[in-house]
Order: sequence, then structure tokens, then C-alpha cells
Amino acid sequence: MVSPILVIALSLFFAFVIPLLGMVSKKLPRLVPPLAMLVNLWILITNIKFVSRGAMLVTTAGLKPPIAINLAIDRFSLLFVILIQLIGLLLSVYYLSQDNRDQRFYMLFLLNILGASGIVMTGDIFNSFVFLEILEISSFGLVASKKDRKALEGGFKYMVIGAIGSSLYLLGIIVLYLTTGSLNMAEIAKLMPHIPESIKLFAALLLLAGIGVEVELFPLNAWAPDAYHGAKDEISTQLSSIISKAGIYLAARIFFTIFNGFYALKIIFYLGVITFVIAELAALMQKNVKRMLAYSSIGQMGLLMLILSLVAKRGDVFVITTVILLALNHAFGKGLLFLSLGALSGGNGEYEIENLGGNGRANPLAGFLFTVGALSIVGMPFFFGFWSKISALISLMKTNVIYLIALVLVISLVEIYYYGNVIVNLFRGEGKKYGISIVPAAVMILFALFVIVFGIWPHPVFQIAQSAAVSLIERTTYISSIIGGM
Amino acid sequence: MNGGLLFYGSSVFLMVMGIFIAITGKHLIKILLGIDLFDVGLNLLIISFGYVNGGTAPIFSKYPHIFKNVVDPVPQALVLTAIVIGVAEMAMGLAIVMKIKEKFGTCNIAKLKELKW
Amino acid sequence: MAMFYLLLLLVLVGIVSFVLGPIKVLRNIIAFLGAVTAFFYFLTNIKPGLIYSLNIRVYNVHFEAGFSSMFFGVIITALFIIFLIASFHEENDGAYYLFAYLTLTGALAVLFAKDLISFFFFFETMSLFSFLMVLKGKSDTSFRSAFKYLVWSVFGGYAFLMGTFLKVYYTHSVMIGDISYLAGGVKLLILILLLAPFAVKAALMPFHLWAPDAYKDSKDTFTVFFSGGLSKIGVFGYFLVLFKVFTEIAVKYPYFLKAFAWLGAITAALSGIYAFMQDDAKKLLAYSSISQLGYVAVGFGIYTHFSVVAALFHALGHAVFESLLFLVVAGVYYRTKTTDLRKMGGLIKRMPLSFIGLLFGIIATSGIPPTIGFPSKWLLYEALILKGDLLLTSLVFFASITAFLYSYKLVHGIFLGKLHEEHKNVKEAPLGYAFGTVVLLVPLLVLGIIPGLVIKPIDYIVRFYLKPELGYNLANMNTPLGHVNFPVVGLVMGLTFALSLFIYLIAGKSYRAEQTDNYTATEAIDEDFELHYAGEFYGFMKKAFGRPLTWSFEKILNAFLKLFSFLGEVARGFYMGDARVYLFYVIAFFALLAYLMGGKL
Amino acid sequence: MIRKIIAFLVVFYFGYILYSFIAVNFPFGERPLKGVAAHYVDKGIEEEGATNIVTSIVTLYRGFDTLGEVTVLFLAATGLGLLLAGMKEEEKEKPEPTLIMETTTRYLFPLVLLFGTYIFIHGHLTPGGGFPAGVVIATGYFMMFIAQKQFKPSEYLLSATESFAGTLYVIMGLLGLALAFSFLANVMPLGVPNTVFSAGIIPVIYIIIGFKVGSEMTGILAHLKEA
Repeated sequence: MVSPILVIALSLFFAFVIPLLGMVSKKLPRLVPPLAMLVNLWILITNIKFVSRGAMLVTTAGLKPPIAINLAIDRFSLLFVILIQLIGLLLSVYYLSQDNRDQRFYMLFLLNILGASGIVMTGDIFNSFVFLEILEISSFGLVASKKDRKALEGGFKYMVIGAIGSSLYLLGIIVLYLTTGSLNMAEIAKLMPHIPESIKLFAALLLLAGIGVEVELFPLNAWAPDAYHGAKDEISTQLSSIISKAGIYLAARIFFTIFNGFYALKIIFYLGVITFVIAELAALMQKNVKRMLAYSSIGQMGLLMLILSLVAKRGDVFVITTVILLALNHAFGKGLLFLSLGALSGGNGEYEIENLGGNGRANPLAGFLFTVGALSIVGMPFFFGFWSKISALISLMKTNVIYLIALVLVISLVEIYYYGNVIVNLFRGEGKKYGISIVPAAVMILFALFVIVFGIWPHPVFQIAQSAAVSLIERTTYISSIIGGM
Repeated sequence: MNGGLLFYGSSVFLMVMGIFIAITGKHLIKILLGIDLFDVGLNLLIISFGYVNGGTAPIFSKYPHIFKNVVDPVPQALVLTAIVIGVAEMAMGLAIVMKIKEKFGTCNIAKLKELKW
Repeated sequence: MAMFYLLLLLVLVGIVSFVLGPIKVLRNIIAFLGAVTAFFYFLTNIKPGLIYSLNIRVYNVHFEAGFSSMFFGVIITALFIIFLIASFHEENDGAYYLFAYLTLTGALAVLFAKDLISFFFFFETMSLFSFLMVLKGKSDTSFRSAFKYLVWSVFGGYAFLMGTFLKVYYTHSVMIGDISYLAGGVKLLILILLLAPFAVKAALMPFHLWAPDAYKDSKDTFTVFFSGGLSKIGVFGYFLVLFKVFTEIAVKYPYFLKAFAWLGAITAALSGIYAFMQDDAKKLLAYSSISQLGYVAVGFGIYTHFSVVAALFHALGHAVFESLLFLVVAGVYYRTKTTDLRKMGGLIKRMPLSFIGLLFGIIATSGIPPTIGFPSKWLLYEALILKGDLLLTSLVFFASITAFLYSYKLVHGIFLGKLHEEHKNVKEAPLGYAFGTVVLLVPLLVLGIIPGLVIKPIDYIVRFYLKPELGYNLANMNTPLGHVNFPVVGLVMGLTFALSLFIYLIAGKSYRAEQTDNYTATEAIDEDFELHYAGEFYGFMKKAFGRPLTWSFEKILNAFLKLFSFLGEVARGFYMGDARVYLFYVIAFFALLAYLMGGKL
Repeated sequence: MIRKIIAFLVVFYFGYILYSFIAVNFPFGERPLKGVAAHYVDKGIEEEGATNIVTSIVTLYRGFDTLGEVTVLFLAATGLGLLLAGMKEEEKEKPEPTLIMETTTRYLFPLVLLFGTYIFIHGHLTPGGGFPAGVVIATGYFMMFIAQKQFKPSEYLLSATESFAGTLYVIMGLLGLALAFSFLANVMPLGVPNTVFSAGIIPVIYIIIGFKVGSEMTGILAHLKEA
């Protein structure tokens, strides 16, 4: 058995080694991220059979929790960390084709993936803050790394909001520490019934403010369109496919496992609805396709958080399964959209609908991939999005919020409207032809294959998601496998 | 004097002032400093949480020691981490601001209006 | 399992045609064979009393093919074959046939689906791929039309999904089944929601806005299938919802049915008016198609045994004659490269077979014996009269009159009058089109004379739900209002026609004159003079029908769009600030939450 | 102005809630040690051998955090380098350092370095440790940046030190994984408390951190100065 902590240790090791390799040859740093992700994936996959329903405990410093920090990996976190590493692998392969990048870019990229994986794997709440900061700071750097006006502005906005958000998150952690005397998630969860309501609520609000920034909840998501808009297409992919996934995991872990579905989830419910509606409406009027994708991304996250919050109403496995399906669809579909948009716009930052007119016809592969991504996001049959959307509606029905189904459907129609408008425009008239090299094309095709293959045959994904969901739902198993006795 | 008012009050005051500066400031550096002030206030607050009446620093220069009244060591360790993270964040922020100054030629936040459509 | 394998086969054929894209001959043969297989599957299985049932466990897809599925399946696959054969003359890539086959698969699977979720799945599949078919259409505006079509179809689909969820929520069953035992207004809501997609597909007003554009802008041969075949899914849906989902509607909600019938009648009449105002042949036919489908809705709205028989019969008739008309116009377009009535004329000698096809097509459209349009309209009028709603009856009669008007405009615009200079060398439409024309003429005449061939299976479908009132055999029908023998009626019509022809031939002292052998206002006219006009053909009618023409459903739609745009602008305003404003949001968010939760802190 | 007033009201309401909440729930100094803190104070020296409890928390009990913290700093240095690479130097009047400054710093610099070294070596005994030590060392370099016009540390060396120290840190952690089946476990002998050679791997890690933080902070300052 290979210890999963190696995922973090080896990523760090690789990141530290990149400058040394860069001194040897300019070409070597580029090869490090894919190698690291491959090794990580191998480690994680060998661990699949050891992770049972409860959490797998990985200690550090040779001491048992709650004395020392530990990793706690159950199937839910394993699924998310594999997802993160997989998309990281695909993106790092994508970067292989682009030379003349600064070697420091690869370090930032690697650390970004590391931060996301760390958040997902850790069992210590302060440790999650540290990884959150790794994630955020590397994201500011990645967003701003394009170094033009838009990228810098987006990066600055993200930085300001992220800094305040994570500070509030830290304060929330401290409040929990002061009341329970522990920083271990399982221990805090175990002591949760003994915490006075008011303290619980205050801590939950503070933590919500921190996580809300990552999962793009309504008033905290104002940075998102700007950052997505300003960043390079690959970085936007990373923001939507990796960073927000870590946020979802954290939200599920903290508000469900630790707080056991407290007021915070009720607040998330309303915020999710507002986010969903406002973001999709904002996307409707957007002429800039990239910003439109950003709004759509926020909207998807709103829907996701709204579904996640339903678990408070009824701790239902299906609800969490739906969340996972939505997250997978968002990760692959939206990632595909951002990447193919980059190919359609030729990477020169012209994202206006008029400028893109006909480019889909001139670049058939990119146009086709964009269409596939869009159709999956709006939930058309034969794409993975269909199953996630249907599951979302079924979750709403199962939890007796039938009126929301109508809302979701109306907003979905809005979604169809603006995506349809873009698709139709892509194939109208004569466009500009841009070349696409083989490696990015292959990566995009892999993204698309996921969406299509599992759109036609969703059964395996359903099963995996379900087993992951079961391990999140059984919070007592999680707690007792880490801290013992409940 | 009431220690709570002094320590809690001053650190919360620092946080509030930091946010206020960040919200109303026009200069980018000023905004960053506001955020930093917020972080400093927060760190102070965390340290003051750890205080135990009559406690000393958690360093035992004589060993084996007789258990004395010491303050909580954990918030201090956490604050150490938080400070370093704050430094890193500030460094990153400053780098972005320097780049902005280069590209926009100004540090006035009202002039940063590239991302609207 | 045969149903499942059939669908699988069709998908496979689509993929193979896609792969074989450049090798045209082989691709066409395979595509053709696939369609023919499907057609014969339906034709051989259309036996009374058969219910095929199938559960595919992987997604819990439930299939069930009853008699009505087979009936509609025959219509749809037959039209698909006609479309395919004609389309081989066009320049199409492999993707076109892939999309076409997937559209067909979706449509057929809709006929089979037994549970509502898979129904929705296949309905959306059909909408999606037919959207792509329209997107690959011929003209520059096809993008806009395709977009409109997509949004409308998805709107219908989502309404259906909402209805599905309401039904499942209240009945805990996802199967298509009776909901009449539910209490309260919710069942009416479910009913309306479930009907919406079919109203969209069958272009019932006010859900018809996509149809004229989409019919006009899709490729000509596809329109044959699109208008004739896919709209049958709408009719099938009416049948499904009104009979299978809500069996006691006539007792519980008679007003709903009345409203439905009225909507149908208004559709028939208004579309008829719109139709004869059009100057584009395809658009005219599109409105005519909508108008004819209005009669079907009227038949369902009356909800008596033979009104429904009439509706289903008329649906079949619509498939035959509307496809024939579209096919002829497609052939004309193939030769002349225009569908603008103002630019055509006098093609009668150049394209005689097409002329005959069109002539019989419009005769059937107007409901004149001995064509397929006659028995259904006859039955429908009788049902209307028996129902005793005079206003409704007169509206439907009025709609019939409009059918004469636009039919005449069509035949005059294309085939009569002066031949244009650039069309001097036009030949008859190519073989694929001619084949379709001849094939469609057969049922058009045969079923007009011996309607009993089809009345029997239709009666079998309806008899199960409504008390039979109609007596019939192959050539005769007995209704409470009397008796009609169709061959005799056809014979009388034929004799009348022969008599007129005879008189014309022997009595008239006529001689052939060139069209330019004429003068106007004392001036001799030359080749360039416009003798033939179809542009302002019914210009004077505009005065009479000014109001319904200026009043448009699009205005309501635009109001909705404006509302959403406004909301979108408001929502977007939130994201227009700078970093300080966003920072303020974060703090204000926390402060507000703390304030709201104040009591608990 | 109105904006400022609204901002003021909201922000002070925020402060008010915060203050009233903590003043009510966590009265100053009245919270007894409990949970892990009590464990650290009671058992810390036996378990890890360091008399400075904060140190043993930072490097061992919560050593994984510290690894992350080092990573964050590394990240900042990297990101700064990435962002500021290839930036045009602005032509500006820079004040000349005086003779006094130049001379003093030249003599002060080794002393500062020595002091920094002292701090990280004695991290487990006295207040201090790798992070303050690194900052002290960076301060020494900062003095040199200001006072000596020609002073420029080798970027190659800085980057190599940084990477090498980081790699070593990870290797220390992996050593624990190899020997004690737990990442960053204290695998070296604890020794006698209150002496320099005690507390197992704590001094080693602090030396690594000292080098790493020193080179990183110097790198950050160098980048900021150059730009």
C-alpha cells in the first residue's frame, strides 16, 4: 500500500525540483507536471481498494488525531481528488504543446493542483485553510500571469476578495477551536452537539463567507466573471474545473459532516437559488462569450450548491449523487467550453459574438467541441449533462421543493437561449481560420469523450457517484473511523 | 483595565479600520494596506483569544517543570502560519499592483475599467 | 426486443452513413435500406390487438408499442423514405444523414416510450437533431429559424418535463397512465403542461411561431418529412395525453376541450389567412400545413368518436397531401432555384408531372372528393354540426374557404400564367422527386375513394376509449346524420369533370394564342411586360383582414424577451463594480446575515 | 460621501457584531486550556523533547501546516518572479546612500546573518525559529540592497538554495514516512531537553526553514527592488 500523503509530498517535491531542473535544461520543467499527476493518479488508484465506506486515516508526525494533523480520505474525497488530478493531468498535457512558458508557471500550476488536492484530502480544518491559501494565491498568480490589462485587473479583484474571504474563514476556524479545543474535523463534528447554538451559527457564517468565495455564491462571487474573463482560456478552465470543485468538497465536508446540516445549509439554499437566477440572467445579456461562460459557470455552481443544501432537508444519498454528477458535468463540460473557445478565438482575446461569427465553420473541430460542451451544459440528451440535470430535478422532487423545478426549467430555457445563440452564430457566415495543434485537440477530444460516452452510458458514473455519496452521508462512520467511538 | 476591552477592542478596531480603508481607498496600495491591517487585527485577536489569566509563555526553560499556568500555545502556532500566509498574499498583491501600474500607468482603482462587458 | 434493435439499427445506419459520407452511392444505398427496414417493421406489425412491451433495465427505459404507435410509425417512416430518395439529388454531407437518422430514431422512440422520462429524453433527442437539420438548411436565415425552432421545442419539452415531475410527485409513478383520480386543479395543470410540447410540434397557435420560418428555411426535401412526419408526433401526443393520461376529461373539464377546439379553429382560420398573404411558396405551404393541423386539433377538441376518427384521418391526410405539395415545390426549386411565387409562372408545360401532383395536392387540401382530404373533412363537419356549436362550425368553414384561396394562388403562381424567360429550358423534376410524387398520389386517390381501408384501424384505436357511433365498411360510412358512399361521390366528381372537359373540347371555338399576342391600354406588349403577377394577388384582402394581420403573437413574445433582457441587465449591473465594491459586498453580506440571524447569535 | 457613510455604517456594524460576539462568548483570559492545547502543554516535552511548546507544535504536531506555509511562501516568491519577470525598469531618481550607511551595513551584515543563524538553531529552546530567522536574514540582505549600490545576490544561488531546502524538507518528511510510517514523524533521538542537540528533527527542520525562508524573502525583496 502506498500512502496517499505522497500525493501531496511528491507534488511538493516536484514543484521544488522544477527550478533545479530548469537550470539543467529549459525543456525539462514542462515535463514535470504531467509526470507528477501521473504518479499521483497511480498512487490514488492503488488506494481505491483500501478506502472503504469510512475514512482512511493517514497520520502525520507519528501521532494519532486529534493531536497531530491527519489526512482523512473516504470515497467522497477520493473521487474528488482523482477528478482534480485527472483534469490537472489533461491540462498539463495541454501545456506540453506550448513552449516558451516561464518555468515558474509550471510551479504555480502544480501547486494549484496540490492546494486543491490538499483541501480534499485533509482531515484537519486549519490545514484546509492552509491549502485553501495555497490554492488561492497560486490562482491569483495564474490569473494575472497573462500580464495584460484585463488579466491584471481580474487578478487584483480575485486577490482582494480572496484575501478577505479566507481571513473570515480563518476566524471561523478559530471560533470552532476555542469552543471545542480541537482542530480536527472529526473531533469537532463529534463535539458539535455540545456547542451552543449561537457560537455554532456565528462560526458557520464566518466559514460560509470564506467558502462562498470559492464556490461562487451570490454576493461573494463578484470576482468570478472578472477573473474568468481576464485569465487565459486554460486558466479559466482550471478555475472552473478544479478550484470550484475543491470549494464544493469543502462546503459539503464542513456544512454537512461537521455542522451536520445546520442553518448554514438553509442559507446556502436561498443563496444558491439567487446565484443561479442572477448569474444565468446576467449571462443572457452578455455579448462577450467568455464572460458569458463565466456567468454560466456561476449559475451552474449556484444550482449545485442549491442541490447540495437539500441534503439538510433529507440526508439523501441521491442528493449527493446528483451533486457529484453536476460537478463532473461542470468540470468536463465547462472545461471543454473554455478550451474550445480559446481555439475558436485563436487565442487573441476576441470573444465578442460578432467577432466569433463563422469561426465554428472555419474551424470545424473546435466548433464541434464547443457545441458538444454547450449541449452538455444545457442538458441535452445523449450528453452527460442530461443525466445530471434530470437527477437535479429528481432531487428537487424528492425533497418536496417542486416549485423550484419550474424555476430551474425556466432558467434552463434561458440557458438554451444564450448558448443556442452562440452556437448558431458560430456557424453563420465566413469566419477566420486558426490552426489547432494536435496535443490541445487531443485533450479537448478527451474532455468531449467523457461527456459523450458517459452521456450515452451513464451507468458506471452513477454507481461511482453513488458509492462516494454513501460515504459522505454516513458521517458517523467518518467520525468514528477517524476519532473512534461515537 | 478590562483586558477584554483593550485587546479585543483594539484588534477589532484594527480590523474594522482596515476594511474601511480598503472599501473607501482609491489607491491600490492603500487597499492592499487596508487588507493587511485587517489581517494584523485578526492575528492580534487570535493571539488574545489564547490568553489565560496569569499565564506565561509556553516555554519551559527548566525541566522537569512543575506545571505552571501557561497561555494557550496553539493560537500562537496558528498565527505564525497566518502571518506567513499574509506576507505571501501581500507580496503577490504588490506584484500585481506593480504590474498594473506598468500597464495602466495609474494606481487609481477607479481607472481600472477593462472588465465590464 | 425488436423495437430496441430497430432503434439501434437506425442509429447504426446513421453512423455508417456519416462514416461513408464521401462515398455517395454506398452511403445512399445503406441509408435507403435502413429506412425501408423500419417501414416494413411497422407495416408488418400493424395488427389489431398487439401490444409489445419491453423494459431495458440499464436506464429503466420502458417501451411499449400499441396499435397507435404502429399507425404513426408507418406514416413517419414512409415519409422518411420519400424524403431520403428525393434528398439524394441534393449535395449533402454524411453528417446530414446522421442527424436525419437520429431525428427519425428520436421520433420513433417517442412512439414507443412508455414512461414519461424516456419520452422526454427521446422527444428532446428528436428536437435537438431536427434543430441541427434545420441549421444545415439552405438559406442564410436558416440559422435564425433553427434557433427559434430550438428554443420553442425546448420550451415545449421543459413544459412536458415539469408536467412529468408534477405527475410523478402526485402519483409516484413515472409511467404514462391515468391521472384523472387526482384531486384539484393540479391535474389540469399537468394536462396543459403535458400537452404543450405537442402543441408546439403540431404548431397550434400560439405555439406556432417557429413553424413558418423553420419549414421555409430547412432544406426542401427535409421539409417534406419535417412538416408531414414530425408534426405527427404532435398529433400522437394529443392522442396520448387526451386519451391515455386523462381518460375522463370530457366529464371533468369540458371547457378545456372547448378551448382546445377553439384554438384549433382559430389556428386553421388565421393560418389560412396568413397563408394566402405569402409570396413565398414554402412559407405559404408552411402556413397551410399549420392550418390543416388546426383541423386535427378541432377534431380532438370535439372529443366524440368520429370527430377523433376524423382528426386522425385528417392527420394521415395531412401527411400525404402536405408532403406532396412540399415535394413538388422542392422539385420546382431544384430546377428553378427559387420559391418566390413572383418569379415563377407558366411551368405547366415544362413540369407536367409536378403540376399534376400539385393539382391533386391542392384539391385534397381543399377537401374536394375524390381525394383523401374529403372523407376527413366530411366527418369533421358532421361532428361539428352534431356538436351544435355554430360559431365554431362557421369558423372552421371559413378556414376551408381560405384553403381554396391559397391553393389557387399556389397553382397559379407556379404553373399558370406566363413563363419567365429564365425558365424556358427548365425540365421536369428529377427521378427522386417524381418517384415521391407518384407514390404519394396513390394513397391520395385510393384512400379518398375507399377510406374504409384506414378508417378501420383508426376506429380500432379510438373505439377503445370512446363509444363507437360510426358505421362503415370499405367504401361507405353511416353517421347519425346520414350515409355517404365515397366511390359514388368520387364518380360524380369525375363525371362532372369529364363532362366539362367534353364541353370545353367540342363546344369552345378556341384557338391557341401566344401570351404576348395581346395588348393593353392600346399598346402592344412585348416579352418583358409582366403579365403574370402573384405578388399582390390578394392585395384587396389585406383591407378585410387587416386586424388579424397586424396583430401578432410575436409582440407578446417580444414583450417577454424585453422583460428578460431588463432582468438580465439588472443582474449584470451587480458585476460591474471595482474591487472595493466587491469587498463591500462581502462585508455587507456577512453583516446582513448576522443581522437577519440576530436573534440567534 | 454617501458611499463613505454607508461603508462606515456597514463596516462598523460588522465590527460591533464581531466584538459583542467575542466579548460575550470568549471572555478575555477566562478560557481554561482544554483539548489538544492541554495535551501539548502536559505531554509536549516528553513526546517531542522541545521546551518551546510553540515550536514543537509548529514543526511536529502541526508540521504539515508548516510545510504548507513554506509552500505558500515559495509560491509567493515564484508568483512574484513570474509576474515581474521582464518588467521595464523605470528611470527614477534614486537617492544615493550616504557613506555612513554604506560602511555600517558592510560591518553589520555578517552580524545580522549570524544572529539569524542563532535564532534558527535555538528555535526549539527559545522564542524564535526558522521563520523569524529567515526574516532576519532577509533583513540583512535588505540593508545591503538599500545601502550598497552594486550589491546583487546571485539569483541562481538563491533559487538553488530555495529549491534545495524545499526538497530537503520534503525528504525529511518522507524519512518519517519510511522509518515510522508517518509523514514528518520525529524519527531522530529526542536527547536531553533544554540542550541544543535535542528535540529530534526540530532543529534540522528549522535550519532548513531558515535557509528556505531567508532565500525566499531575499528573493522577493530582490524582485520587488528590481522592478
